[in-house]
Parts: sequence; C-alpha cells; structure tokens
Amino acid sequence: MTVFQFSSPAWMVCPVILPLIAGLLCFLFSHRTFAIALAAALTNLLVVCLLTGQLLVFGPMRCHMGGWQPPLGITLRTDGPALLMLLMTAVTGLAITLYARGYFSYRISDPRRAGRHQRQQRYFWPLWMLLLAGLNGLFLSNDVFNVYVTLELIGISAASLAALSGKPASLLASFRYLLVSLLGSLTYLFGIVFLYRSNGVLDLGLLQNLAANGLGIRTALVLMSVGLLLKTALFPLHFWLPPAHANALAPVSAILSALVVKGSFYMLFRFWFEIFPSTITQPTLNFMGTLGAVAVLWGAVQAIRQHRLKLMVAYSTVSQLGYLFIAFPLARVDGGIPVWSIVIFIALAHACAKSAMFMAAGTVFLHLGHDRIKDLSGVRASLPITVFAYGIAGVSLMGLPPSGGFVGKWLLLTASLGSSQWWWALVVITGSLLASIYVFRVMSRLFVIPEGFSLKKSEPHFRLLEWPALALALISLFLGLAASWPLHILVHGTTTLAQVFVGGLP
Amino acid sequence: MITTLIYSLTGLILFGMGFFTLIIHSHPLRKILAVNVMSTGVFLILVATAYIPLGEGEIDPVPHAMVLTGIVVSVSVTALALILACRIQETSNSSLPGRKQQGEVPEESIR
Amino acid sequence: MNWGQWLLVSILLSSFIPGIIIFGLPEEKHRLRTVLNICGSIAKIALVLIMDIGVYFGHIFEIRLSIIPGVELLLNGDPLSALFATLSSVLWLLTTVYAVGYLEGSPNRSHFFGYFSLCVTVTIGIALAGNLVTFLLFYEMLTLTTYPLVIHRGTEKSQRAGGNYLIYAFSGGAAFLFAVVSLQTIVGPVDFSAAGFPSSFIESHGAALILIFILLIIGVGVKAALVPLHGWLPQAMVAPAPVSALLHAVAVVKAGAFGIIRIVLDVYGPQNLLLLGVLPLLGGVASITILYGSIRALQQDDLKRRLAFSTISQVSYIALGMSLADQPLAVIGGLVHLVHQGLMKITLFFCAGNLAETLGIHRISEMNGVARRMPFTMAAFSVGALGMIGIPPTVGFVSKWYLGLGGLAAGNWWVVAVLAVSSLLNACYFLPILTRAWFGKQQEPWPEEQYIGRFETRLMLLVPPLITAFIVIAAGVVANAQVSPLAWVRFIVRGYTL
Amino acid sequence: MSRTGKSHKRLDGFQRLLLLLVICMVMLLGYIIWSTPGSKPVLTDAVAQMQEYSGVESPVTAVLLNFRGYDTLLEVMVLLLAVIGTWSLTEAFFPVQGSEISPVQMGAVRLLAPVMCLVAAYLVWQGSHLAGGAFQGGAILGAAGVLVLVTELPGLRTIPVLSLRIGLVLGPLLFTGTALFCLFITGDLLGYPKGAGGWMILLVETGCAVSIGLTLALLFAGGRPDKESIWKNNP
Repeated sequence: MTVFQFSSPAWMVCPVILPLIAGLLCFLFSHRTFAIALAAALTNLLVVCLLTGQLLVFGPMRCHMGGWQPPLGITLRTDGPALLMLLMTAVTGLAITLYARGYFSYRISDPRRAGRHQRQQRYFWPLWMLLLAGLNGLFLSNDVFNVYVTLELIGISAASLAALSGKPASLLASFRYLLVSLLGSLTYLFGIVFLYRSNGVLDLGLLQNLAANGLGIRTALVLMSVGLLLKTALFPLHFWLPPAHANALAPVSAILSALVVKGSFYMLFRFWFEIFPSTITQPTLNFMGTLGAVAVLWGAVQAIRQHRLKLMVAYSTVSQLGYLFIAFPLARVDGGIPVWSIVIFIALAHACAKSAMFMAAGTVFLHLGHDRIKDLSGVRASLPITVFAYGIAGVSLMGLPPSGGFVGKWLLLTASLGSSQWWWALVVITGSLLASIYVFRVMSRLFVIPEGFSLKKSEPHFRLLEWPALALALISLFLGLAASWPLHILVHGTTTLAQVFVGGLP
Repeated sequence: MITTLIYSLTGLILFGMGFFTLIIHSHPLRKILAVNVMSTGVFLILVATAYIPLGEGEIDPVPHAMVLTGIVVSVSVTALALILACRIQETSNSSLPGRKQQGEVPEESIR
Repeated sequence: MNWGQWLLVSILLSSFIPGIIIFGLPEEKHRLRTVLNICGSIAKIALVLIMDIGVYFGHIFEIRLSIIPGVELLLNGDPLSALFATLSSVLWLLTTVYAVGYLEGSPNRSHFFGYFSLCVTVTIGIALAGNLVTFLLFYEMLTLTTYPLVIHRGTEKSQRAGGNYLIYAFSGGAAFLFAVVSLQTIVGPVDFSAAGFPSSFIESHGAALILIFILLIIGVGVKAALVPLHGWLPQAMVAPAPVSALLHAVAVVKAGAFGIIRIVLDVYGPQNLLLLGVLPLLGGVASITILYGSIRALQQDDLKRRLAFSTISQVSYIALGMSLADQPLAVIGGLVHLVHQGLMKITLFFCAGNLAETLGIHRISEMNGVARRMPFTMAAFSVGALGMIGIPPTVGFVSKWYLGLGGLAAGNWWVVAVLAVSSLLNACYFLPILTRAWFGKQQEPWPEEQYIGRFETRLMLLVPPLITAFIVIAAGVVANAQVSPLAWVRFIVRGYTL
Repeated sequence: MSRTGKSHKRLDGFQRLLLLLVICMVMLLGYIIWSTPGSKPVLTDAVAQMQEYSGVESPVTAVLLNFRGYDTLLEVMVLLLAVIGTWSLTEAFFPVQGSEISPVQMGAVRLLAPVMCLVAAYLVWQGSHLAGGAFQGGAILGAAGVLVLVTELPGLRTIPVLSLRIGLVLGPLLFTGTALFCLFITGDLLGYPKGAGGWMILLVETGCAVSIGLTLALLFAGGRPDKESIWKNNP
C-alpha cells in the first residue's frame, strides 16, 4: 500500500493518532496501561525518526487531511523546526513515560496510600497520552483554527494533570492554570476571528503568502500573541506557572515545564517570524526582548529565594523562558545568527535539562518525603545517579560548555554582540551567573554527606526513577557537542520565509 | 451589514464585561461564569462574521463549525473548572459536609 | 584519524576512563581503585612523553570538531601545551600516590578519586586546548570538577569556602565568555598561534580590544588569584592536602596562569599588546599581587594559609614574565616558573599535609623541633622553601634569574626591585619556619600523633615529597642540560618571534 | 445572599482603572470591527464547490465532518478529556435526595426521556442535509441523561462502569477507526472513499452522539463512578 511507503506523507498523522488511540485505550482498560503508553511513546519516537529521515531526503512535506487542499481542508506539514520540536517531545516523552512508571510503582508500593496512588496512575496515562497527541498535533499543524483545538487539548489535559496530586495547593494552582489557559485560548480565538474577517482563510501557508499588513491582521496578531504569551508565561503573565508546576506530581511537572510551555511559544514564534514577519516592527521585538530580559533576571532571583526545591526549579523555568524572548530583538541582525537556531537550541536544551531536573527533584522528594532545600544533605549517598543527573542538568541550565544550553547562549551572545546590542549579552551572562547560584545552592546540599550519616540502601524501584533523568541530562549535555546535527535538520527543511532567517548557515 | 455590526459589538461588550469580572472577582464561580460570558461574546462575533458579505441568504459554514467547536471546548472546560472548584472547597474546608453549598467557596481561596 | 589524533584522545581518556569506572566502583574496592589510578597516570605520562618527542621533532598534533559555525573544538599539541601537559601528568602521578596514602581509611573515596581523575583530565584538556572556545570549555569544567573536591570534607566551613570558590570562578568564567564572544565578533575565530591576530584590527577596534584583554585577564586572573581576585584561594585550604596540592600546583592556579600565557603569547601576540600598550597594566597587577601575597603570608600562623598566600605571590611571577612579553628572557623566566613553582609548591603542600596527617600540626607555632621527629619531610620542605626564596642551585633561582635579566633588558628597573623585595619577604616568612623546625625545641606533645611505625610516616606520604624535592634541586642543577624544563622553555620561545 | 452585597460596593482605584482600560479596549476593538469590513470569505465558494463530493448536503456538517473533520476528531477528544479530568478529581455525587423527587417530576421524566432520545436520533439523522448533527443530538441525549439522573429512575445508574467507559470511548474510537480506515483505503486520513462519505459520516455521527450525550450526563454527575456502577452508595 502506498501509505506505508517511506515517501508517503501520511506518516505525519501517526504522531497524533497513535497517542490518541493509546489514550483511549488507556482510559478503557484498567490493566496494562503502562504497556500501552510505552508502546505509543516508542512508536512515536520511531515515527518521528522516520519523519526526520523523510525530511532529510525529500525536504518539507505536507499532508492534506481528508485529501482536501487548503483553503478548504486542514494541512499538516513537517519542516525543520517542527521536526526538532517533535523529536524533543518524543525523546523527553519517552523518558517521562518510563520515569512515571517508576514514580507510580514506587508510590503504590507504599501500602498506606496505595489506593490513591493507583488511582492517580490510572488517570495519568490517558491524560498524558492525549496531551502528547495534542502537542504533536500542535507542532505539525498548519492551520490557525486547528492550532486552537490542539491548544485546548493541551490546556485541558495539562490542567487535569496538574490537579492529579489532589492536594489543596495543587488544586488551586490547577484551577488558576485552567482559567488562564482558557483565557489564553479565548483571546487566541478572538484573534482568529479578526484573521478570518480580513482574509477568509485559515491555512498558515496561505496566510503567509498574503502580503497583508492591514489593521485587521495587526489586531489579530496582537490578540493571538497575547493569548499565546499568557500560555507561555512570559514575565508579567507568568504568575500562574510556579505554583502549577511545583505542586504537581513529579512526572507532571516535568511534562509541564519541559513541553507544554514550549507548545504555545512555538506557535507564537511561527506567527511572528514565519507567517507575518513583515507585520512585526523592531520596537515590538525590542519590547519582547525587554520582557524576556526581565523574566530572566526576576525568575532567577525568585528561584534563589525559594526554600523548596520544586518551586525553585519552577521559577527557573520562568527565568529560562526569558532567554527564548531575548532572541526576538536579535532576529533581524543582518547576516547574523539565524534566529531559528538560537530559539530551537535553547528550547531543546531547556526541555531536556528541565525535565531531568524535575525528575531528579521528584526522586529526591520521594526519597526524603520533603523537598526543603536546607534539609537535603546526604542525598548523594543514597541517590548518586539522581544527584549526578541534577548536576548535569544544572550545567546545561547555567549554560556552561559543552551543554546545549551553552550553545544556545553562545548563539545569543554572538548575535547580540555582533549587532552591538551588548546589553542583551549582559543580561544573558548575569542570568547564567544567577542560575549558577540557584543550581549550586541545592547542589552543595546534595553533595555533602554529613558526618555520622548512615547510608540508606536505595530501593530497587529507584532504578526506573534514576536512569531516565540521567539519560535526559546527558542528552542535554551532549546536545552541545552534537549541535551541528539539529542545525542540519533545521536548514534542510524550513519553509521559504523561514529560510530567510536560517540563511547564512553552511 | 448593520445587523452584523450590532451582533459583533454586542459580542465585544460581552467579552469586555466578562474580562472585567474575571479580573476583579475572586470567587471561583464568578470567574467561571465570567469566562463563559467572554466566550459567548467571542462566539457571537464569530457567528456574525459568517454573515457578512453575501447577503443572498447564503452563509459561510466555516465559522459555524468553528463556533460549534468552541462551544464544545467551552462546555468541557466549564465542567472541569466547576468540579475543580468544588474539590478546592472540599479540601480547603473539610468540615463542610458534602457538596450541598456549592456557592460557599471561601473567597480568599482564589486570587 | 591518524596516530597523532589518537594520541591526543587517549591522553585525555587515560584519566577520564579510570575516573568514570571509579565512580561506579563500590566503596570497598580499594585495591582495584588504586591500581586503576596508578595505571592511568603512568599511561598518561607515557603518552604525554610520546607527544613531547613528537612535538620536539615537529609533528603536528591536531583534532578539530566543529560544533556550530564559529565554535570549534580544537585540541592541539604544541610545545607550550606539551610543557603544561607534562607537568600536570607527572605531578598527577605523585599526587595520586600521595592521596592514596593520605585518604587511607576515610569515607567517600570513590567519589574523591573519581573527581580527582576528571580534574586531571580537564587540566590536560586546558593544556591541549588549541583555541579560546576549547580553553573556555575546559576552564569551566575545571571549576565543576574541583568544586566537589573542595567541599569534600562536607563541613559547614568547607561548604562556605566552596560557595565562595564557585562565585569567584563563575564570575571569572562569565567575564571570560563575554570577552571570548566579543573577540570573535571582532577578529573572527582565533586559534592559538604564535602571531596572534592581524594587527590591522588594532586601528579599527583599539578600545574594544583593550577592554576585551582586560576582561580576558580578569577571567583567567580569578583562577590565577591575581589581587584583587584572590579571595577564594586561602579559604579553599579547608580541602584535604592532596586537593590543596592539586589546586595550587597543578590544576586551578596553574590553569589561570597558563591562560594568561596563552592570551598574551598566542591570542593577542606580544606585538599587538605592545601596540595596545596594556602590558604595563598586567605588570603592575602582577607586581602588586607578588608583594601583597608575600606580606599577607607573613601574617599567617596557619601553615596552609601561609602557603596559600605564598602561592598567590609566586604565581604572579608568571604574569610578571608575561608582562614583559617582548623580552625573550623574561618570557623564559615566566614560562619556566610555571614548572618550577609547581614543583616547589607541591613539595611544600605534601609536607604540610604530612605534618597535619601524622602529627596533627596545622600551625607554625606548633612546629618547634618537628624536624627531629620527621627529618625527611622537613628536609623536603626546606628544599621547597629555599627554592621559593630563590637560593641556588634550586629551580627558584633559575626563574628569578631569567625574570630579572628580562627586566634589565627591558630597562625596567622596578622588575628587579619587585623581585628583590619579594625574595626578601619570601625569606622572611619561610626562614622562621625552618629555624623553628630544625633548631627549635619541642615544648609540648604533638597535637595529634597518629602514626607510629618504621618510617616517620606512611611510605606513600613520604615518597612523593622526596621525589619532588629531588627534582627541585636536580632541575636547577641541570638547568642548562639538553633535557630540562629550561631547555624545553627555550625550545618554546624559539617558536615565537619576539 | 450575603455575598451579592459585595458587588454593590464602590469600585476601588485599581478596579476603576481596569474598567477604564476595558472600556478603551472594547471601543478600540469596536472601531476596528467597524472600520474593517470583512472580506468575502474564500472558503464559502470552496465549500460550495466541493459540497457534492462531501457526501452530505448540509454545508456545516460537510465542514465539520469532512473538510475539517480532523478538527472535530480532536474536539471529540477534548470532550472525553473533560470526563477523564473530572474522573481523576473526585467521585460522583448524586445531587438530589431520593425523597425530594416529586411524582410529577418522575412522571414527566418517564415521558420525556424516550421522546428526547427520539428527537436526538432525528437530529443526528437530519444532520446530513439540515442543521443538526452529532453535537446537537448529543446535547439532547445529554439532557435526557441529566433528567434521568436527577430522578430515581434506574436508567443510567445501573450501568456497569466498564460499559460506561465503552460508551464514552465509543464515539472517539469509531471516529479514529474510520479515519484510519479511510487512510488505508484512500491514502488520506478521513478521506472518505467515493460514495461512502454519506453513511460513514452518519456512522461516526451516531457513535459520537451517544458518546457526547453520555459525556454530558456524566459531567453533570460530577466525578468518577463508584467501583461497580455510578452512585450506588450515596448519602
């Protein structure tokens, strides 16, 4: 059948449909849900690898849903940035799936609350699978309204996941998260209204070709951007993020911090730099950069001030998201760094490092029963791998070589100094220094083995908790050495306008 | 044309009212209702756009489909948010029996 | 890959792989761990010697790995890197032997030796780095790998010291990163080469290049403990003695000094620096550091702290030599002091560790008559101390001699003055220790006498300082021979057109 | 009641500022809407042209289930997601005590429920050529479900949980299954084979209507069912 040929664009639907089916099955059956989810995550990774191969051989591809060409139908398409995001999701997702298994089975082994934890696990898998489907759908989508639907899919499943722990704090945080996410997507939908009024099409490819600069388009862009920024938690709109991320179960925190915020950011970025690059003015970009800079510094300072490990990691997410926006004002540097590569790099490195860090924090929490930073001494003795993973992830967050975070920061620095906008470079450097403070504030506790400390033998369950975190941390580390790889994919497959920004690479 | 405009402006005002309420009120139920009013406003404008330039009784089906989708999403989120609000009330004030007094969520609980 | 590239990789791996294996070893496997360590370090010395011979006969060792455009990892074996690599690998072997003896019976040894090996890997990486990006990579990694060693004891005090160390080191790293990126945007990717970058840039970007030079020096100056960036070093004395030896003689401080050498000779090039007119600045900072370190050392009663301030002072001789970069003799003096200071300082730290470990002596005031109890240790200590003062025929004399000649050749009388004053100060803070130890009378029992056996202390603690002390004298005596640090440094300097 | 008193309080400074901002925003957007006349949607013509190939006569249904069927597929998942989310949060709670139900209510529900089911079925069926379809039908079904729930009628409550789950998943699974089936037949996800569009859409709509109705009713129930079935051991 032609569908199964290597060159068939129909492979593109798999990253959406497979997790979708897995989610349904996980909901339907109460046994073997992990097996289903694992199978879906593995197949997803395989298919994404296949899509990457496709991209390298054939270039960007499109798949028309139902065979209907735009403007009538919905189109999925793969290009460099989309595929990198898909790869990021697939790899991180697989690790998180394994980690979640370890996490839940460890908690269920505690007889006191086994029922509750069993229930959490029961609903975690379908929610997570549907979230995965939503994320993949978002990255692949080439239709404004379809993006809205996937955003909703992501938003609702993410909020439900955040509420899963059932503790009052997490319920409150998740309620706020749900409202914010709904508000964000409503604003986005409002933007679609203006877009549709002005142009009458929903397909991104068609919108891109319209040289539209009218009032309607601008309003649409403003509204959609505000909606997406709310979901991305850029500085003044970040208030919902730390409690939601910090109070969730550890695998959920990893998912939220590593993947979910990236989804809306990715769309924002697409709109600004691929679909409507001519509508955006440099002052706007500078404004976004300023917000990003404030986010970097403010988030880091807040992270330093936290007393709980998970809250600290959550604030670090606020800070790290700021770097993504500092890339904005640097996008138009003549002959400079391709902005796609900067952003993609920071996003990839952050996804791996942050999920590893949240996993490590979760393991520490499970081990000690709390995550107060001042009482973390001696963890290294019983959880050496976790502490190691935490350290490596921290290296990437600090942007030390040779991690992926370093390459991202290097690109940022080169772009800002190359265009004589040295103040961005100062912010980046200061942010890294602050990051080193909050990372090492915890690290120094974890590392120290106080005198008279008796070694607790770690339980066998910890294996599934420790190794996925380490694997992700190592990936984030070696991402820096293998940096030419993602760039290769990026250059190979970007749609025409994006190529303007990627131009200049070999 | 003027009909469309009236619908659109009404939708806009609903959106604004909802937004204002959403920000100033701390009560979860009010927040949920506010968001619902906002989404109604957006849907109204969206439906109104379906009607714009044709005038021959022909309508654009795409906004209809979008509104339908939007409504479904809104229903789902509202349901989830309501139940979440109930859970918050239950856990934050476990002395209250059951869920009879659905409106009685402590005000300071959400801000 | 040709054999030269394999050689470079295996030089790094010879300590990296043992390090990784040691991390995985259970705590109880002492013997296996020791065997791994020793084998690794012997293999490394052998490999580095092969490289030295290759470098001497003009073979080019080079590996490039392009990460992104403008960022390239480059490992490069040139005479200068061969010098530092040889020094590090030889001293690593001795320190490893010493550390095995020193830490016998203490907990968390897998952890310690794992990071110990990584630390040396990174130091060799610094030696072999062929451009600024690679240097930066290993330079930052050095901070990360030494941090666990500094806080190894796990006490509140060591944590504070570790935190301070990190703040200094990361701030320096940040300045360095900023400077490297700025430099690259101006002159493009720079490999370390004898010429430096084209001098045409000086006209167009003079002020920026001066600023970048200052930032670069701040970046490496933090590790080289130039005043006022030295604050972390005395505090880091809370670490175990082998770590202090490593920090002061082999890895951290030397990495900073080596960075200064690289920046002056290979990144900017002496000619460019003369045009920019920033060398006197470096010379001034170096002189202040030399005098300040010596004066502070005078005030210390704690033996290790005195040695620490002495390090601050002595390492700046290297910077002083570099500040006269247009004078071959001064450059020779500075470069050779890289080796000589390492040998002398490691001897002193080994001995201080022996005193602390065997008798519990930490303060100079407790050292009365200790030479009668531990004659060999104190003999080694004396050799090191005399070397520091610069008494012939030790190696210290050789470096100071060349530095002074360079200063005279440049017509800078103050260089000689600085050298003279600092030698005087060196004598002031070392000679009292020696007199106390040799001629003082023991008044009270040793604070904590732990080892009583056939020798004055454990053999593994005794042999390394004796060897280094021997080298300190031998390398001074045969300085003019065919094979000596000085000869190699001359070989290096021949490669530059000064 | 006491709570409503709060809204009569005078607005404080922040709130006034906000009000002003909101009014400005509304006026600005109103001006934009007023000043930018909508362009003629490109899509209307496209839909009209392709209508005959879609297999249904109603343009809205054609857009929903054929041209933009992928959106609808995801949207059905959103509904299911709401159920999963609520089930993960809490247990179902039966809102009305048995004793409070009046006989009139009982009788009315007994009469209404079957009629509503009938209407729902009709709505689904007529969706192919008029206004109507799975969502409308599902909404009526859901309303019927709610009515049954608030009385003591056995209806929904005796259904075992597994069947409930199957009912909930039925629509989405049928939809996905159809989409994949089409993928294998025609090479396009949701690309209905020629001539088969009509009945396939009807099949999907029926399944979805059932699931949507069940979903709405269960959302009303407000949580996951008990071990064996819903609401067995309520206070």
